[in-house]
Amino acid sequence: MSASINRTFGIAKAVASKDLRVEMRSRVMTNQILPFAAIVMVLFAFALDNDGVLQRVAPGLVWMATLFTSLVVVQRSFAVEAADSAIDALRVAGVAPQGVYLGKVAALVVQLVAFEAVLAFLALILYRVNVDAHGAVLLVTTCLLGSLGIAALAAVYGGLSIAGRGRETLLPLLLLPAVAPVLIGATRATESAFGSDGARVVEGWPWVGLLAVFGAVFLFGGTLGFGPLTDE
Amino acid sequence: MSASINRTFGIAKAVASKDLRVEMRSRVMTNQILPFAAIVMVLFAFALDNDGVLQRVAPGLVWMATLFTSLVVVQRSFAVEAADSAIDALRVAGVAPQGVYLGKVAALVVQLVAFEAVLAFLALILYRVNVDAHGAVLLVTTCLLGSLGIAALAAVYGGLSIAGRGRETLLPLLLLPAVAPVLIGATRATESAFGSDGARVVEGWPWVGLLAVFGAVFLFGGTLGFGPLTDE
Amino acid sequence: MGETSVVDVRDAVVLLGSFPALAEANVRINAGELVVVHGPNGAGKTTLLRLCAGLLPLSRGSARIMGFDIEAERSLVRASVGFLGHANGLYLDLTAGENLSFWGHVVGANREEVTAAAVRMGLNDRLLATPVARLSAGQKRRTALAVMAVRRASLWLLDEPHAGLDAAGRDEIDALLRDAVAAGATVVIASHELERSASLASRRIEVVGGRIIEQGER
Amino acid sequence: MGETSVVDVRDAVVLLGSFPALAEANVRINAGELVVVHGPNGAGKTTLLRLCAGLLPLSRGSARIMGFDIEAERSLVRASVGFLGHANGLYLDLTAGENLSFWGHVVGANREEVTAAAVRMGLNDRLLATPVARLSAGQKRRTALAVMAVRRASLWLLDEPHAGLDAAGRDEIDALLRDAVAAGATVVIASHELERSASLASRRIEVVGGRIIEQGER
Amino acid sequence: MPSATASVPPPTRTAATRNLGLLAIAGSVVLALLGLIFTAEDVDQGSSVRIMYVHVPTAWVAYLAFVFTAVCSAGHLWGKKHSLNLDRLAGASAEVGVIFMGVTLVTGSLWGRLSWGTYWQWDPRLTTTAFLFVTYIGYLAVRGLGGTQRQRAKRSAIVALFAVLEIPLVHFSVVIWRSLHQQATVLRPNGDVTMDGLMLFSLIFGVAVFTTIFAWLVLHRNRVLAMEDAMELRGIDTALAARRSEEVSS
Ligand code: HEM
Ligand SMILES: Nc1ncnc2c1ncn2[C@@H]1O[C@H](COP(=O)(O)OP(=O)(O)OP(=O)(O)O)[C@@H](O)[C@H]1O
Ligand SMILES: Nc1ncnc2c1ncn2[C@@H]1O[C@H](COP(=O)(O)OP(=O)(O)OP(=O)(O)O)[C@@H](O)[C@H]1O
Ligand SMILES: [Mg+2]
Ligand SMILES: [Mg+2]
Repeated sequence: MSASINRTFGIAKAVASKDLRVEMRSRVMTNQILPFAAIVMVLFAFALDNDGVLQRVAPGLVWMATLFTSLVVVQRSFAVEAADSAIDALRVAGVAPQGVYLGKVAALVVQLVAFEAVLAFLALILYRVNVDAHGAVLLVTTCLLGSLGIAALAAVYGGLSIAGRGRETLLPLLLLPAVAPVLIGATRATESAFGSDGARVVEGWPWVGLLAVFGAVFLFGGTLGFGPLTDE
Repeated sequence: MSASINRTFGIAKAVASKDLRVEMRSRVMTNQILPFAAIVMVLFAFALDNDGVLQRVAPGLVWMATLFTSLVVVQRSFAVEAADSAIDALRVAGVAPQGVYLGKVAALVVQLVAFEAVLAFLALILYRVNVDAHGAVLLVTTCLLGSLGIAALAAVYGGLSIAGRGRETLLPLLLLPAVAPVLIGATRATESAFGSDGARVVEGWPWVGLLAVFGAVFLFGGTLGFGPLTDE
Repeated sequence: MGETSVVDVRDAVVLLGSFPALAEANVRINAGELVVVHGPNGAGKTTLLRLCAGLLPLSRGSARIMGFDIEAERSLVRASVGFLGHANGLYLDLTAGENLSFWGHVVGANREEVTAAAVRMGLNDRLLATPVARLSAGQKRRTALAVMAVRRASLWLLDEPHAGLDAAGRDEIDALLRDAVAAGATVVIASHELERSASLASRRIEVVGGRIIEQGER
Repeated sequence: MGETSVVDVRDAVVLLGSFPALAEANVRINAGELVVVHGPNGAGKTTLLRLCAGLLPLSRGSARIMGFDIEAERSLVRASVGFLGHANGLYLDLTAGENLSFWGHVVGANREEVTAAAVRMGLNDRLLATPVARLSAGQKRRTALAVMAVRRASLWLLDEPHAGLDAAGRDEIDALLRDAVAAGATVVIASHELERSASLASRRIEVVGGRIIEQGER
Repeated sequence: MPSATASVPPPTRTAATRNLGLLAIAGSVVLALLGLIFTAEDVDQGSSVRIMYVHVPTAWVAYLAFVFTAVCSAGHLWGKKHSLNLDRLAGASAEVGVIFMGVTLVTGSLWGRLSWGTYWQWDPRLTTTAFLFVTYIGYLAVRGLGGTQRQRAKRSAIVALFAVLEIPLVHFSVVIWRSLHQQATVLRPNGDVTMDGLMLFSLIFGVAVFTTIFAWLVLHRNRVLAMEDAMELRGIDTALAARRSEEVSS
């Protein structure tokens, strides 16, 4: 049992590092998604300056952008598997699907957290948000758990979407409603961290608890469900 | 001369209808982009209700979403060419690049306008925007010209960005700053049509003029520049 | 006979969309055979191989691979076969070397085995350090075959393994497949190269219109 | 001789990244020839064909195709050649029939010609109505070759045209190419199939390491 | 046709370039004296107005650089010889322009901190300036795409012609959109100038000095680019030799 668990984690590690390496080569995140998100934030700043709205919208914007990014990244991450039918090779290799799933989630979380870090930083500068030390701790926890929740769900649906041609189109339809609670929780926690609308930092922690629950549930469900969902 | 122009338009027609047919098959727009945009609008409605902000943000939101969509659609439209190296066949066929360019632009405009129609309709319902008959005329003109400006530029840089692997990353970098004026113009015109912030409809028409100028300049430049940019 | 059947497909119907790409096909292959599947384009060769790899659902009939039922014990089937389709199954952004060592990690092969497979398929250091997307068609196929060699499956299913390879490469593949059989594996290839496969294979299976019309003698 | 040279490549160097895929290659092909290019994997066959199609920039040396300079008159070169690479150049979401009629529109061929090309390559109505993504490997290649037939180019450049085709399909291609030559076209194919191409081609060019080491007699 | 040797322009160690450099240095010193000591404080803005002598000239010279890039690009595209030297000049000029535009952004932010109390406002002039800056970073990225030198030249020339269209937008942004930023005070459509004599002189002197610096930098940068291109061509020989030895050894 423990040997097989070790093996699963070994595969997860191989998959995650492969995914991250592909991303580093293609630089879609750094050269494509990030600049886009940055410009969206700039344009928002341009459109909504001079009236406190900006600080209020910032947390929602950051998480909406993260959600969108997770969609793009997970789609790419499975498109890479599908491009030259590498996924067939993986399926046939007798590789534990749990390993593949956990690897995909890990790579996704790393990318999303990096993305959020940049976005939060931009929000701090562009929208003149102030975060104190406690807020920063809350912010980091929120980013980690929120990304985990989104990634855990996105990877399941991503796997589903490559199981057949044309299914990628299902991804957002399926993903968006399911991920909405995570989005709301993360936004509220971030609002507290940013102090938007006079929210206080302590008010954020219950939301973080909710995020942790969602993250755990999605990750557990995903680990169980990924194999059956994708093995056709 | 006129024969060659006819031929160019013939090719443009073939390319545009091919692109639209591919889109109808893959349904990326209807099943993937539209739902996402719709959910963003709904979430905004939740986040910013109760304080006139919504009507003010609506036009900007519609155009931001359009810009984003144009990026995705144009990237897909050239990815389809690249997938099985169809682009090589097109290059070698001695096909007038102007024809390919105009075809791509036409297909893009059709998709963007359809997208905007849905979004504008959503804005009317969700954000309780009122548009009178004059406003509607302004809105339609704005959508057509704004989409033309965005599409004309997106197709040029889209062509550049497929010329080699990894170049996709250039598209947003080049496109976004260049298209920002179109975005601003279209947003202002839409604000007038929506009557956001007490803007009157007549105030919108100068912006439409600006959009027309941009559209014409980009289309002209694109028709000239697309061939040399992509012919390597 | 029943016990030694590595592939035992009976009256198999496989629907792709609504098209029966296999229409009541019957195939039996014993351990240690090197079998070639022939047939016109669209006959169902690829479909047969993918079915045996556990990559397609069976609409009717039955199929047992290595003794495992293909529907009920799909993951056991998959764990024991190696499959190379028309596509190479490589990550195009990674170098050939990175692809190989990824598979080495996944299947638990050590570094020497990976290097040996690369050398065997004629991949030198320059090629190993080149992203797969930039390799020539034959170099990609060589990389994919090196991955197969790393896999050490007990049932090898290869769809036109010779495609794109130069004369030397074809001989190398043949040697690789013969070695695999010598080491106890069973090999099934689909191919359009009648002469080459006649000299390589121990038996020929002919597919036409989704059915097996000839199985040779076992 | 100079006037009738359809392909005249001199000391051509083509860099892919920083790798000289062609390293001072010299090739001359006359009108009406049917030439086959041989060579090991990675030798530069594909690169040579792509260069002649005007798809790659020349770093050094010169190349004239149909009398046009490949750098200065690229669009004239491209308009007169037809190119089929390792990939098929098809739109995967469209059906085979839609692909063919798209190309018919683009090159200005009429409906009969398109139908004739499809029939010639053995594409029946069911296949013509199937999205290319769902066709078998050989059926895709047949569609691509039908597109080539619609193109009626004066210089045909084909990279392993036989790849994936069944025996009947190979014969059909050979007949197609012979007919093209009979109609006045020049045909250059890259191939690893020594025997088949020996019987088909009028001359053989051998590429090794980015240089032409043998050109046969003209 | 593409020749094996790039034409390397004459060395920069000529009397002319050296004098140009000296002129740039001397001019800078005089400008510093003018800006920091001789000109008066502004009625409203106090000493912070002195930033203007850097802020405005760098902005204008950046425009100049981008227009020069466009002119060279047009020359490359429509010239008979498709001169690569013009392409390198375009590249050099864009690089220097990006640096100057960066200086405008930084000095503007500092000035903004002093006069508006904040480094950045989402104001049309500021935003369009930032976009112009990004656009030319994009242009430089296009130059770095790889391929042959001719491909680079053609691609980037076309992008340069698109990019230059943004300059009028930046300039007229204060008119088109209501802006916080200073309205045109010198280059006004109606030709009036409303500025104290010495201030105006210093400003124009600043423009002259920064133009000299620009010319000097472009000359040097152009030469470096030409040498890089020549190195690249020489690299082909090395690559050819490497491929030959590989084929022999295997
Ligand atoms: C980051 C902030 C800023 C940026 C990016 C910026 C950018 C520019 C640019 C691009 C120009 C050239 C405009 C043209 O002639 O087309 C310019 C001119 C000028 N700027 Fe700024 N600026 C900034 C902040 C400021 C501030 C804070 C002030 C003073 C309060 C200021 C005062 C001026 C003046 C006086 C001119 C000359 C205007 C004319 O005669 O046309 N700028 N600035
Ligand atoms: N969704 C679908 N709808 C209709 N027909 C389909 C569909 N999917 C596959 N097919 C058909 O099923 C058959 C699949 O054949 P398969 O790929 O097994 O052929 P093959 O023997 O490998 O041929 P080749 O030699 O060309 O590789 C083809 O005739 C193909 O056209
Ligand atoms: N960017 C690159 N960096 C390094 N090497 C490259 C790059 N792009 C291509 N190559 C090499 O250039 C050569 C291209 O060869 P080409 O595709 O012309 O071969 P080929 O003769 O068609 O081979 P095959 O028979 O396998 O199709 C290969 O050796 C490939 O590895
Ligand atoms: Mg097949
Ligand atoms: Mg090749």
